[in-house]
Amino acid sequence: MLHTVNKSPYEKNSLETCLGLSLDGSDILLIEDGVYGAIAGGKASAMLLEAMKTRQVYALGPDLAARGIDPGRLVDGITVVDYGGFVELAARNDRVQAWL
Amino acid sequence: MLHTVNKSPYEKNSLETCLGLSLDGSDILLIEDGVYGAIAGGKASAMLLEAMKTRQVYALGPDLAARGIDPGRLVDGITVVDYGGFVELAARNDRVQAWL
Amino acid sequence: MSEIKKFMYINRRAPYGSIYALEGLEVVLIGAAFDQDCCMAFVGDGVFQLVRGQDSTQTGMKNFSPAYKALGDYDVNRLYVERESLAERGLSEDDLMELTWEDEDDDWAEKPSIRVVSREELARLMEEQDVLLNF
Amino acid sequence: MSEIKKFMYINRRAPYGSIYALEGLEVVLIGAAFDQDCCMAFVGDGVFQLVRGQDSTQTGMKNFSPAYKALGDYDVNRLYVERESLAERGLSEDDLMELTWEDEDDDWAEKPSIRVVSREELARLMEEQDVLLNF
Amino acid sequence: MIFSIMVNEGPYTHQASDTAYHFAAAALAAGHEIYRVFFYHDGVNNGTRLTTPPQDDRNIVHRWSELAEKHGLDLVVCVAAAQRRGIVDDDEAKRNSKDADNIAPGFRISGLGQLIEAGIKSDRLMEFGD
Amino acid sequence: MIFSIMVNEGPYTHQASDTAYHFAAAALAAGHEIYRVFFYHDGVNNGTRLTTPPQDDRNIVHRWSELAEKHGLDLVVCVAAAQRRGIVDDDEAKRNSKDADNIAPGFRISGLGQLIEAGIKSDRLMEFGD
Repeated sequence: MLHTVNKSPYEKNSLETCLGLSLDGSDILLIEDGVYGAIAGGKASAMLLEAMKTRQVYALGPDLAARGIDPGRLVDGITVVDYGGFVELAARNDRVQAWL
Repeated sequence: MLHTVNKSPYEKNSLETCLGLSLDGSDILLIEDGVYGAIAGGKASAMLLEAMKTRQVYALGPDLAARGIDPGRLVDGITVVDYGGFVELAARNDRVQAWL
Repeated sequence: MSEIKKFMYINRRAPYGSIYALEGLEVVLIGAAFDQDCCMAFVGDGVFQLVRGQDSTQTGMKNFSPAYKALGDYDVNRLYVERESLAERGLSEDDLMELTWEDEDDDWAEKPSIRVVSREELARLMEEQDVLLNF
Repeated sequence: MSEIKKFMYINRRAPYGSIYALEGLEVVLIGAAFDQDCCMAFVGDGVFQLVRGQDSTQTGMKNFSPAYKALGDYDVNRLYVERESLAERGLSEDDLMELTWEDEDDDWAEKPSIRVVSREELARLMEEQDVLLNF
Repeated sequence: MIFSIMVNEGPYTHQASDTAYHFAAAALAAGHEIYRVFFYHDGVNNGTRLTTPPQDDRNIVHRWSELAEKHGLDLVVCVAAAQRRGIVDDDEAKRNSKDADNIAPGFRISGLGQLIEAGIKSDRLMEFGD
Repeated sequence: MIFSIMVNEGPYTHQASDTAYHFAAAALAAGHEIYRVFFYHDGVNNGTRLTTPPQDDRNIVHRWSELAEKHGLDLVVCVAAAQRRGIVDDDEAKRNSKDADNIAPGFRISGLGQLIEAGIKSDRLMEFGD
């Protein structure tokens, strides 16, 4: 299952709720303001690191670039994808869930 | 200074930010979904109880009623006001700040 | 349309502060006419939608909470409410409206529609769906 | 209009995800023409507005971050950034754009506009204002 | 006391416009003055006459128009925000070569300076948004 | 694979419509089919032809109209959500006694059933909102 998260974890509870309701093996894609959660050293990164033991986390490259976040600043193990990669993730997973 | 908070503390960080940036002696008015923070026994009530040692907290009655929250369910010490009371609070304080 | 799909309508917003709860409910009621397999989930602030005793008169807004009582008649009779979300918000199941449906396979016995489930149970239920719609 | 009021524009939203940051900046630039005493505060996700190296080309959205560099020319030269908000988000002052203004009382010396302040300092600054506008 | 009010969200979607309306009505009832109501961001969507809300619900746009008529309120829709969102009066339609307009009675389109002026001229500027 | 797309927020205010557009374009470029784009909540505001965004910014409404024309996309605006927010086509204007309409080329107004149908007929229903 693909979960998308489009909110900053510092403003809203969407990422936290997503992690609580996603099973092992899930794919999680951070888009829009959701990409702020991917910055290494941020308070939210601990939550993400824990989740990444059993889930794959992706971040949308165009949204990282818009916000001035260099991919080198991300939590280790996060994969950066473009819009085509987003489509691929949606096609590859059996279902999709948008955490707004 | 009057601070208004219109977001549920369970969804967004507005109340927490308000409490961090309001000085002793401030008036805090919970409106719209902000009134959910006033329910006694909720996780947010501890934060509110701590703040109430030095600040006065109000909740908008019409918004409580719409949401089915009986005033008897609120954290002790919160004063319920109507729209006229909201106007009075805004007039009585020297300035207003809306935490959205 | 012969396919039958499993739809889950996930409600994460409080009522009145924004229109998502009301317009979400409108989708569920229309969707019920399509003979799909549908259920609802209430997570986070979504649990506030089901609180009993809502009276929006003084706000001038429409009180749409009675519409949840119609769900049973539309065969939407599985309303999953996350237990952890209730507890965090200082609520218990007694604070929620009594919502029921009549089971035609059991001599039209009246049964409760609300099922309080754990976060883990809800996560598993989500994996059984075909379409997940969020409001 | 002879009155001079103290305006503080408080920015709490990240850029691009929503338009509040951009439309907030438009208010500040227009407001600068009114000869009031104005400053800006960046709190919470608002600190992300000032991150250097923004490039929105691939999203098709307008990169409005260069407009912050114009603020100094409009005499908006006090941009308070909450230290705690930066730290929580894994950022430091080095991650922010260099924004400056020229001090005509000091032989047009170029001075930094960004002032990193503590939460407590910011709370006190808010109490000194007449009008607080939030974006 | 002189109040001004800023409405940042459109009708129905968020409660902001409702709360702002009730605040305005209560302030007027208490004898206060309202210098201006300024609609910004999606708030400009309060100023369209093309809405048809369900018959059992409040009509947010009419309510503002009526309050404005009764109390001579100045309802200002920000021109820049309105252009992005398609709120247009006769002048704006001509200027931007549009074949229709949709502004509601009692609203006028003007610049952001009207917001700053409201902040200067009023004792309190109340902000309602999301 | 067959996708449908749901857009829940208006143009410019939130990024939802932008992300949905880029997703749609990328899906089409990869050879997928898009069964329908359904505009709900404030998403209906993507369907007005009266917007005039700043010249140095993207035109979100035009972009949807153009993508629809190029690929024969079905852009559906929810009628109930549109009535609350003042998005009107010729039929709706007549039915509700409005003196103008504002629907943009390539968009049509229809019922919520179109969303459910999109969920049934598509392999994936992608939701973009706030």
